[in-house]
Amino acid sequence: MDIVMYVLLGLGLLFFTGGTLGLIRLPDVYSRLHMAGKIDTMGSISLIAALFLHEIETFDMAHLLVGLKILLVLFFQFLASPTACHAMVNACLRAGLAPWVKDGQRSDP
Amino acid sequence: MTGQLPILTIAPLLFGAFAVTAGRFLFRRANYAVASLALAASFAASVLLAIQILTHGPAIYFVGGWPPPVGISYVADPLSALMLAFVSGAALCTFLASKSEIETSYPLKNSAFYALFLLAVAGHMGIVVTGDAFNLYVLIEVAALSGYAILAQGRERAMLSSLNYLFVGSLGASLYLLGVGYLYIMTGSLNMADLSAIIGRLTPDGLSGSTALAAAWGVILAGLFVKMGLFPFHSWLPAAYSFSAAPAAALVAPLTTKVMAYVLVRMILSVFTPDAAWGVPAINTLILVLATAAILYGSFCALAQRSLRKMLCFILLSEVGYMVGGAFLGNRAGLTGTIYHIFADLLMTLCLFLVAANIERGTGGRFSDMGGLFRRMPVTAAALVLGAASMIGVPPFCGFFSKWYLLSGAIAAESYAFAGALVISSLVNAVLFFRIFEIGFFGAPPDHTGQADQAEPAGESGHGHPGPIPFFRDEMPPARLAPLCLVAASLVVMGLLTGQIVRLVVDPILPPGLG
Amino acid sequence: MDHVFLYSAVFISLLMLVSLYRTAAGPTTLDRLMGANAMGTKTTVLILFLGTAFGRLEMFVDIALAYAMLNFISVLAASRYVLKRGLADRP
Amino acid sequence: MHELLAEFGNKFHYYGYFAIMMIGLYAMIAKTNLLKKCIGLGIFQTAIMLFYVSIGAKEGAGIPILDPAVGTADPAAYANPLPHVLMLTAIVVSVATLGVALALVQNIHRDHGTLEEDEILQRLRGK
Amino acid sequence: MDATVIASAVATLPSFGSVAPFLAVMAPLCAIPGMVLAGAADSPNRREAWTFLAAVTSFLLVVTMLPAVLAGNRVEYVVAHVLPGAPLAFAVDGPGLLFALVASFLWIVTSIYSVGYMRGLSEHAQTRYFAFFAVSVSAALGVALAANLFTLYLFYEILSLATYPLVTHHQDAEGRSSGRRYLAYILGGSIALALPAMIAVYDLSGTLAFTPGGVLPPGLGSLAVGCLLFAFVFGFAKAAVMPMHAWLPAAMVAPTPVSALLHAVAVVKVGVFSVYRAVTGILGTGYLSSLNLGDILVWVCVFTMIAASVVALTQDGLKRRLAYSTIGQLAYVVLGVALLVPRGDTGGLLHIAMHACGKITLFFCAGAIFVATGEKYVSRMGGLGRRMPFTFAAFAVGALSIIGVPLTAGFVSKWQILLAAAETSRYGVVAALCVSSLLSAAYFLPVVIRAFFGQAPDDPALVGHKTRRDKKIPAAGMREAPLWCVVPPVVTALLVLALFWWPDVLLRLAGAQP
Amino acid sequence: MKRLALFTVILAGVLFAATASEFPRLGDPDSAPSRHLSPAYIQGSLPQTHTPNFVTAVLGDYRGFDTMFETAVVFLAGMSCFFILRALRRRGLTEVYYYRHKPTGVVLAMLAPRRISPRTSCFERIDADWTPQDMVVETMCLFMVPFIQVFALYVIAHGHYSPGGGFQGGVLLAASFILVGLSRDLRTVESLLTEKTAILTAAAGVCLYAGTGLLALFFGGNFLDYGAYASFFGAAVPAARSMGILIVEIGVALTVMATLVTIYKLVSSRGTVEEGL
Amino acid sequence: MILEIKIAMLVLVIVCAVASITIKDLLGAAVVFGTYSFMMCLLWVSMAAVDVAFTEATIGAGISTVLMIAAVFRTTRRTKD
Repeated sequence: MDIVMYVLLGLGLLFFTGGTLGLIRLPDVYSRLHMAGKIDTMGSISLIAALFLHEIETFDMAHLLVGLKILLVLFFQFLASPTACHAMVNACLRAGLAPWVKDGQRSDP
Repeated sequence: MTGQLPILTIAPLLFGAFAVTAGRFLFRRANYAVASLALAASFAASVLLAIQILTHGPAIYFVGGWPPPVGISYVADPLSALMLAFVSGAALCTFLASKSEIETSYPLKNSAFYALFLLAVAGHMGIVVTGDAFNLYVLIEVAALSGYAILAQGRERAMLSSLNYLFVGSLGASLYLLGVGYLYIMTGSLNMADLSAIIGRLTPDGLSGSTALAAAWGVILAGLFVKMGLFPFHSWLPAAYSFSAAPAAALVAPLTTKVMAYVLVRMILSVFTPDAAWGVPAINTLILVLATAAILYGSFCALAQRSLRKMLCFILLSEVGYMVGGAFLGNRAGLTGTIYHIFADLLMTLCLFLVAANIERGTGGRFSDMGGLFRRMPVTAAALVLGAASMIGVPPFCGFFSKWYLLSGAIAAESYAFAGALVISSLVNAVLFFRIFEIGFFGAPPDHTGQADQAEPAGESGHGHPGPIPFFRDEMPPARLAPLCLVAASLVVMGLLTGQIVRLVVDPILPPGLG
Repeated sequence: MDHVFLYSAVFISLLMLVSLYRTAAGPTTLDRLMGANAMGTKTTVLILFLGTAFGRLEMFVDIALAYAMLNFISVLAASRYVLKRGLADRP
Repeated sequence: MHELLAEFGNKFHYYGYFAIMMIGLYAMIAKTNLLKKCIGLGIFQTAIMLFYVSIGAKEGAGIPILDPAVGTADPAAYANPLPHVLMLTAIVVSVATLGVALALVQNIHRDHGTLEEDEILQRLRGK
Repeated sequence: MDATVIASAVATLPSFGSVAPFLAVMAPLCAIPGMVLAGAADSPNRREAWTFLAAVTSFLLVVTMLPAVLAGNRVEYVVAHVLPGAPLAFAVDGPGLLFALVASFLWIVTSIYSVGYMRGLSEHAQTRYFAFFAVSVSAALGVALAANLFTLYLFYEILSLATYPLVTHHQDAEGRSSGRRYLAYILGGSIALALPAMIAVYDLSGTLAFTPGGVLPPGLGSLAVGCLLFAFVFGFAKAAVMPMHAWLPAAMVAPTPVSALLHAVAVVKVGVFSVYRAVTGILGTGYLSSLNLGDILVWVCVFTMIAASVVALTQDGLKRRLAYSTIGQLAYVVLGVALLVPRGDTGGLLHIAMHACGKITLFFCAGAIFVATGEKYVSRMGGLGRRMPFTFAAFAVGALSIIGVPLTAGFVSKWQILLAAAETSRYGVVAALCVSSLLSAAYFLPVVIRAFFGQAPDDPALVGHKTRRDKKIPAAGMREAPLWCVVPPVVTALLVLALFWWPDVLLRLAGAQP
Repeated sequence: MKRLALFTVILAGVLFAATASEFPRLGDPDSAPSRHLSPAYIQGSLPQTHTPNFVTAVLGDYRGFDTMFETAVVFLAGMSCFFILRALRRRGLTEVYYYRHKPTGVVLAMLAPRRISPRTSCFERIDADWTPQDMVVETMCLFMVPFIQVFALYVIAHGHYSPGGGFQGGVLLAASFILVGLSRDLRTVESLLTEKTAILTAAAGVCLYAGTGLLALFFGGNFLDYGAYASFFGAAVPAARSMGILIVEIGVALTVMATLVTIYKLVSSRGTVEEGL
Repeated sequence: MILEIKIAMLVLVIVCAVASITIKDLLGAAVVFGTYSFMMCLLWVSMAAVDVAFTEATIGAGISTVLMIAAVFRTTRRTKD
């Protein structure tokens, strides 16, 4: 159990780091959104899952309830974060932001 | 039920406000009646409370049944009881006097205005009577927030002025909050009486012993000065009060600065003791300089104005200087003068702002429109004369006595600059008002030419007087004049009752050893 | 055990500092929005982790839950803005 | 020097709050855009709230909710709840103020077509 | 309020006798609603009935206090305890009663005259005129009967404000500028000088009650007391001591009864009376003489006296000439007070009464002339005396009194002042008084002489001169003003003569040693 | 100007910083605030009010008066926004309403007085700057709304035992409505919570609070003294206080929800409550 | 350990504050102001003020930012400073 938790924790932190780096380094909105939307969501979900595992280690009613709530957090995070990303991409596209293309070439859509 | 009077002064206003709000959808026609009923009930309770306090001594009301340091308390001493009566009375008068004005100024939004008005009054009354430093902040915000809203309707610039007022007012309130935070961090208490005791223990020999407490005092002062518009922080005041619609200005202008000055006095008396509050000579001197500057600045700016309400706003600035300066003269007479002036100035500004509202309605607020005022609106003009005489400081009007105490305090404190500023401001007030009287007495109304031919033959007198404008031509209906006359008469009554007020109200709350 | 979460929390807050760069400097509004969203996501996690540090996780879960539910409202609002008004500075 | 550093370490948060407060104040004084002023006001108020809440902090104390596991209420074990209450109120007040300010800002924009204070004043003077 | 307080309050309730001063002051005020209502109902007779009623009541109330005061008592009444040590209170002593008698009696006469004058000229806003006239008289009575400086100041200020609509009665440009000057001097002086001085006194001594010998604590420097003296003398600008005199000629634009009231009864006398009260009751003669402050004041007065008389010589307008004469004569009163001896006080106070009777006669005459002929200038009054013999006879009596010729009342008071000056060995002052009398003879007698013995101006342009009333000066025959305008000056002229023979009561009131 | 402002601000900052020297360090357990008043609250909360959450106890009971005025401030803000912003009269502009024919997607523009009945099913009213709602976003948001509301109710009711209470619950409720507004349009919100209902609810919320306080007078207590209700509830005084706190929290929640929704509606539509963000 | 988080948060808060008043785009400023309130919430959590943090979380995330954006939507996002 602990090992799973540590793995999840490490994975989450890794995802977060990657997401943040991607957020900083990637060249345009779409690619950054890619990182922020997917990797960050993944990272947070892993971390919350790790916390869930930690919480239900001592298995009783109270902790189970809290664990349930943590799962709810995870669930809503899982719903909300991609939705937000989707909304952003949608807005971007409709606003007419052209995707970045290497070397400045523009491929016709 | 008499034990519950302190809360009954405010409860009608709260419930009235909610009832009026709901009444927008349920009983629209009765709304005005409901609102005035609430104000009247509150006024009645305040008067009863004042009588009770003056006969039986101060009372402390535990809100929620919790004793003071733990819970919030209401302190009804002679000063706050009388102030309550004044505030609610002033609000009632304004409200009764400006019924038609409200209905035309805020079409379709009457009930919202009533609700805001009632809550503003409730806020001001709460400020007066509360005994808890933080509760005071909340009430300041209640009072101010409704003020921002009702001052926003008016001429083109009203919105911007009101927004500026909002910024400055929130800044002032936040500074006050910060000062209370300083006090809290040093003492751990929020109740005023408790604070006073702890501060006395922490710094037995004056505030200069503790940087943090002195800073607390400084920050609270800064916040209050911003809220009341003392000289360097004044820029919001004339704009906010002169562009708004008349009823809002008539409510907010007399109350806010006075209530803030009251808070200042309260702070000096009940939170810091006078000895401690005056214990930092540098602060005293600085504030006296500011007050003097405020008086002079307000007076001379008022000279430059061309409309009545704007002029009154600048006079208000100099009156703020009176009150602040008097509180920091560091002697009994000065503080007495400040306290008395709070009451007197409340009545005077109320009277004059009501007059201004009437004149704006009847002839137009600019000086050039006021020709023949004494014939066109004799009652209003008479009230103007009374208010002006009081502002100038003619006995037996109440303005004279506050000036008396302030001057004697200034002379006793050997603060001759302040005394000089007081005298100069009186003279400037005389000039200001007699300028209006001259226009009203000698000038012809702008539309006089149309009236000339149908008037009685002018040859009767042969002198150059402006000719026969019909008496009462532009006078307001009696419903608007009655409260005004009441207020104007109260200027004299209060002047004659000065001895009683000082003996029954001011003396008991000043510490006995105060020199 | 709890220390692990605390160290992770510190690490995450450092990451937030980094992603603040995108929020503060991002060339377009959407970049800022993205940064804000990323920080909001991390905030949810941080609240939970801090809860473990206080040893009263059950009290912090509610906050995190509220956060998870509401975090995207502002993103949604801003993207609605962009949808209706476009990215450029068009009145 | 060391003492100074220690002093700074003990009080760093106060300096931080004052810095935030001054940032807000600067925005309120120097910015001409009305919405920026609103933001500045919000920042200013938040700094004061931070100041208050930090008063309530207590080393080794938990959140101000009674732990049923402990049962008895030991004042040293819980943070001071009073500043939290006060700041709850203050937050509400600041939101209320923000709402009113935004309403005013909108009306000003409707009347004048701009949010820059200096431009509005210029327009008003021009009339 | 516990029972004992109420009981003691009941015990100290004033008897009627002591309420009299309060009632005397209130009587004119009480009549105002009646006047206004009658005026609104367009019934001038009823309005003037109210005026007479108030005047007579007021006078009778003042007279009722006479026996008590002559017996050496003070009639006291406290209206309100406004300030500690300075209640709103009345206390009647000899000088106060003297002034009150003069004011209330002359109000009756002036009322009669006003009716004639205002109706004769069909002035506008007569209701306003009578109402403010009543307020002014009430205020003057208040000043006379005040028990302390605060009460005095109160009525002084009320008087300042109440006379403004009277001065500017015509509501024209001239009135506007005169009113402005009037208020600037009077209000400015009282607020900027008298009020601070009063507060300083209050601060020093804790009381403002008029006390023989003054209330100031001992040990003040001459600079401090000098400043106070200066502030009072110039602050009470109604006393018109130069250089605070300029309002007086300006205020001549008012209708003549107002000028009469202003110059003879209420305003200027209130000024000098206030100075008297301040010097004797507040600062204290002993204090002043020990610091030699009287001298300065004496010389200021002497200068005012001479200078005003000289200026009066150059004035052609009759009312303006009278105004400068007033300035000079007021200086007599202040001079008498400034001599700082009891006889000086007596002389000064007597001069208030005597000059009032004389000067009011002169003003009544000036008004009568104006009503009858529309003439205002001395140079065009030649021969008028033959057409208006009663008027000019009265004028002559008044003029003689002002000059101080024996057999007229003015002599009595001037004599006292002269004696006082001689008593204090100020022979320069004696000489100045004589010079001043000569000067007043020089500016008054030509008027009388020209009126009786001069030729009517034969310049056709002058004869046909169109006055503002569009009346031509009638060529010949006796054309007096209406009876209402002629009786009052004759009455006051007779009074002037009578007071020479029977000045006892006034002398006693003014504190003369028998 | 900016230089001056910067200078002033820095000066003020330095002055403020100089005043911090006497303050206790962060988290000092011996500081005055920690010793003076807070023990009373911490120790008294459970026995006196049956509320483990000290903050709720202080907020609802010990300093309930503050909270009442805080609620009043919220209400006031709503009324102020209404008063300032609400456009009750058409300002002479010809208003155009757009209707979309659902089956074909054709958009009709109609001048103000004329309108298509909202009951017609094949037309829907759309905003002037209409952009079709994104299906994903709309579905997800509407899916979350009931959860948020249930959670909000939980927060209100559970405020005695965990963080939360009327204010937070009210805000959550308001946020759920705003979410509806963002994912659909403002008219949907208006139909769910009309202006009239909102204002009445806000007033009712504060009335509930203040009325609870005032009613205590008739039970012989002071204003806001819920202990006076002990006989009414048939419970001990602390339990009555706990009940009282719950009641006022509900009042707060009602007011906050209604007011914030109103403000949002007004601000996002510039007072017309027709077309929002 | 929490101290470090506090310091980090304080720095974040200050940076956010500076950013939100310097960004020359009101929409961006509103968004950054929202971030500011997230950070504030964290700071409060780290100071054990859970109720305040809860309020700030709901207000900052749910209401005030949306209100700000709505206001910008109804006015303009252009600004000179």
